[in-house]
Amino acid sequence: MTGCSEIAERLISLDEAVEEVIFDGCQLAIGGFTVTRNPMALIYTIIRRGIKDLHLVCHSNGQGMDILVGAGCVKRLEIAYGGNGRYAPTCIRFRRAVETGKLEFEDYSNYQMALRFLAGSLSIPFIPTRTGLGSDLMELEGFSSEVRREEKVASSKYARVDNPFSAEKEEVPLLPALNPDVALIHAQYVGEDGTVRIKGLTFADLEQAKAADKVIVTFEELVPRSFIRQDPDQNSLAAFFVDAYVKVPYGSHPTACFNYYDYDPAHLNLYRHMAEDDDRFQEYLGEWVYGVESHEEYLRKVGIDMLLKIKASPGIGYAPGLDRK
Amino acid sequence: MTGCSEIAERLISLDEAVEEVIFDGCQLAIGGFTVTRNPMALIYTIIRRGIKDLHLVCHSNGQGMDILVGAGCVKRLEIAYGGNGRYAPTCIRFRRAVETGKLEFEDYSNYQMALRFLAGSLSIPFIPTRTGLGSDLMELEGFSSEVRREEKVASSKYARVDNPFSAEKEEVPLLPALNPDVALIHAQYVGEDGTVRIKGLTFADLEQAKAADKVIVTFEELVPRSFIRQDPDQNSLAAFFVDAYVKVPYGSHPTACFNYYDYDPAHLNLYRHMAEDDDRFQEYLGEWVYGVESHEEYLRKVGIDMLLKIKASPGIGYAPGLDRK
Amino acid sequence: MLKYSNSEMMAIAAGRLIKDGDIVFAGTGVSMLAATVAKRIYAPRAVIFFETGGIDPALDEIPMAVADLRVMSGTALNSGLIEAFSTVGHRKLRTVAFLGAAQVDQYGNLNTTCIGDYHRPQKRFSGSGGGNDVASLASGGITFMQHEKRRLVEKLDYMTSVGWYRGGNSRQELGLKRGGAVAVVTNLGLLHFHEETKEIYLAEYFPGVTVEQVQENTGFALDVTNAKEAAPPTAEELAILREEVDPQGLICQPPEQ
Amino acid sequence: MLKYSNSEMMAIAAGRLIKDGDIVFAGTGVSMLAATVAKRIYAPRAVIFFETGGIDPALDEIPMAVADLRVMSGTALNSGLIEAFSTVGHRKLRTVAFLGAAQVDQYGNLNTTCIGDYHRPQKRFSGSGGGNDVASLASGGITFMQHEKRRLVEKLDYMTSVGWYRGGNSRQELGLKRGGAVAVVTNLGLLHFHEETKEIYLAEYFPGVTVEQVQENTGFALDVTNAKEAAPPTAEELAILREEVDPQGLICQPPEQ
Repeated sequence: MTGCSEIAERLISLDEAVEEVIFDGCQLAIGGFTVTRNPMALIYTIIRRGIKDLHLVCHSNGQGMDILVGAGCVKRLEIAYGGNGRYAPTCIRFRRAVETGKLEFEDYSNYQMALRFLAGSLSIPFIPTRTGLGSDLMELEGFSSEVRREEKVASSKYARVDNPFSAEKEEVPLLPALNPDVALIHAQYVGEDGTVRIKGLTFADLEQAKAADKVIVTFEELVPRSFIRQDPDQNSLAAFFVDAYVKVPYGSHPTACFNYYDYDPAHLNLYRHMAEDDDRFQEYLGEWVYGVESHEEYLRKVGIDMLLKIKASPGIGYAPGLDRK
Repeated sequence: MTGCSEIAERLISLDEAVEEVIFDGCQLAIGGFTVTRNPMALIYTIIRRGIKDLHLVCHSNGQGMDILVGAGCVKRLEIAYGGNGRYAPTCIRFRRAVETGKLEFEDYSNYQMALRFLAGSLSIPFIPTRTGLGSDLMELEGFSSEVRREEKVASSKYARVDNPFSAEKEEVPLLPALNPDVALIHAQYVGEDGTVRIKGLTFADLEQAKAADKVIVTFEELVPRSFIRQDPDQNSLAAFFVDAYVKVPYGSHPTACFNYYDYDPAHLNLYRHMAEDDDRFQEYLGEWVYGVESHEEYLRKVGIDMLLKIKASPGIGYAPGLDRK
Repeated sequence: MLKYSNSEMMAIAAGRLIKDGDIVFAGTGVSMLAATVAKRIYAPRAVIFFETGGIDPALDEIPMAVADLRVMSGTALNSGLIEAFSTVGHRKLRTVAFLGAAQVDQYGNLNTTCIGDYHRPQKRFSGSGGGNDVASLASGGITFMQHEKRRLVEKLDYMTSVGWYRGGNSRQELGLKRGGAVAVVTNLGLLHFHEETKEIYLAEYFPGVTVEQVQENTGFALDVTNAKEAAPPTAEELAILREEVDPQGLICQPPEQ
Repeated sequence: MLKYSNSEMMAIAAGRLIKDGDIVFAGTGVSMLAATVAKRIYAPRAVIFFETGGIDPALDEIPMAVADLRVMSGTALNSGLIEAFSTVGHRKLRTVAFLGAAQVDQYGNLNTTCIGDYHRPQKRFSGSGGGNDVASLASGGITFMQHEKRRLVEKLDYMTSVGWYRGGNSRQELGLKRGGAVAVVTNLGLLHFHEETKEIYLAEYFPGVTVEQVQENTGFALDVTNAKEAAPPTAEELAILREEVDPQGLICQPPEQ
């Protein structure tokens, strides 16, 4: 209104955002999908600040989920897919944590997790599904009955109800809604009025944000009101859903951000190599998370050469010809 | 691919589209909302071709619903709101038909009808709601038990189920999904590849289209592949959901189409005046529907003066300063 | 003394009920004016939005319907009905809904469906639209209507939208977790609801209106014990309403000179 | 004779199964190549899309994950997960899903979750992802895997995604209204399912592979009575695969000279 940002008081730092919004034991949803638009800068801050006992609720989360699990921040995990595509068909620290019994975990499918966030965003307690029938997703529960009694954990993995609108008997599975304490989203644009615009695929980010009690949005660029309001059909999330904003260029590195930068293949390969061994993984955390004081220092470590290599080409949205082996 | 439209064989005329897709007694959903983006050209064609016994499923439909009801094409109606805003707080032919017992009708709320289309689009048989509780929407059924046994009519208006995920007893209303035989949508843009782009508010159009067995899309402008694919985040509906396309500039007159034209206040006022009397209404139909051989002839009757008056201003999307009394 | 019309008084009286930061779910007509006046005077951080999905439109011109192109122009965001209604019910937002009605009862329940038998009514209205939804889901509802005996009634012909249901805790017991009727704004005054019983009472009568006049035009015995005269519109309120909010005079005609 | 690698043969054998107009739900790796080869040779009107919501991307470069920016570039439409999965299950569309798996059984059911006990597995994999969903909802599923005794097994350690369940009509009886396993493409050949019993059988073995070799590498008795040798890749197929689909050789390395 005055030329200043209308969201000045909600525009805070990474540390402030984590301090104010995230707490030990909270249920957390993170946006993005495998190697794209993970809110990495926030995730590094969570690790650095020693947040623990997180209850992570994911559909297909890769890099962000894996490093949180590896750093020991996660007690409980609901997930459909833990992988980084060709860079780690199964996320390595996630695999290790499950195999060594260090994690309470529950498996759903991707659509089911997305529907659970949708139900949460609509403030309805459950939603029917047509998937899962006959599979071990519906036969086996990962959580114990003790865990099932805890706050924010659904009382059962699924329920079944007879379709009351069908003449023949037809059993329909129901999924419990998810309403996380916090959702973390990384976006390309935030307007001075607080409106959020995500470009490219949105995955389940919008459902996660609307399902959550609190939302932190990190973003690449703060844009004028005139820019964000020129075509409001493109906008993703109204300002009243967002509790804290943090400007973090390259905030999802080493994962990708459409129109801004590609994933960093060298870093994803480095991560896989380091994650394969417990000691090496601690080294990785020491070097890239604990040993780094700010996001700016992190970017200096990544280096301008790599940032130029992964720079997205306008009109294409990714970095063509990037060496991705 | 060759420069020609990839959807050439699905690009047909209004008459062909109605002939091929719509049948007597079919369940029909129409896009738009009150005075905006009603698929009027298709609706006039339906009336002209004498389609009857329609089962219309609407959320808040105004002009398109009212003229279909007035012309006697509708046997059965499920609806949340029958009005044209300030131009007819209650749609007049709709009111008359209900008051004289000429219509089988059932009332829902707007959100409920939108959720029913959403459930249909997700191929789930029902969806919970948090609205309607305690009201006569849930106490009174408009449809008789005979109607309830007919095809495409839900076996009951609502159902109730105990929330299986709640420790305390909590009854949750369920809404039956809608899967209309046909949905009619008017859009601003169709690409040569068949991709549909709606600008401005989309109401429940996308849910209606995805819930339906068949979809007819009328549109203002056929645009090159390069245009529609430049920013695919903005697109609304993939070509594989659409069965027939008809190019109809001003295809939603006298209702509005964002970025193209405003509603026609003079025509809406004329309609209200004519609709108030049975004989006058037949005169209106005679002059504006039956007596008109093509959409081009209809536009000539509207006249270039009015089309220029209602022309939307770029960047604003409507016609500023239009006399709307 | 300033001259003003009835509908101007109504818009301003309702506007004064909006708190800064409220998310205001507006209809068309006077309720739109109330929301816009409120945002420009008392509640600059209020966000106006419409059941059709347009959030915070520029509103350089008054919309004539909730689907008017003017509700999707200059907005922060355009979406669909599902997104709009799920926003009204979002637990983290304080949402206030403006409603119109043909009838209201002493618990703030509304009828926008019909007069007479539902199946074969004497008079049919538009139906619920989003009325039932926002009355069910919003943090509070404010209703506009003409003050007439046949409109403020003991028993509704059809209960389209639930206010305080049967009073007391009955709304919560239905499963409606929050919200309820905040006020009814008529052409004669402002009605509120008792905190415990949820029964309606006259809070303010507009300047020039008498308490007796209000009673005569109400279809049930109305508690008027705490009624006081409302403050008339200020020069600022009227200027903003006439010059900025509805310069074309589409909704409120200023009084004849 | 043309030289080609195992993964090239797999991509081409799978591509040949796609019909023109199919909506192909692709994963990454060889399945992406199969879909792209199919679209460029046999099925020009096939539409490739991804569970992440990218419809008909340009695919000038091979995506390394289903969320790779390359699946959202040059598309007809970008949406979200809900839209993508509801499309897979849409009754008016013929959708074919490509799947990967650690284990498959003789009814085409898949395991992508774990080896050993679910709660404390010897080896944990990525989990269902969208696998269970597309196996449940698509018109048909085609699975890729290495042909090994420990992978083609009598009993899955965990049934992540349902193919023909227990054979016969058992899939339909579960409430899965359409779909089922169409084929399993391995590095040794192509397996189909008997129309009535839904049991797996060897339809084609790749050139250079013997039926005995297939049997030895299968963890259950395999019906090979109708097996015949597959047609090797043509020069056109190989050229398109190598020059247009994966010119960087990210997925298929051509055979060493």
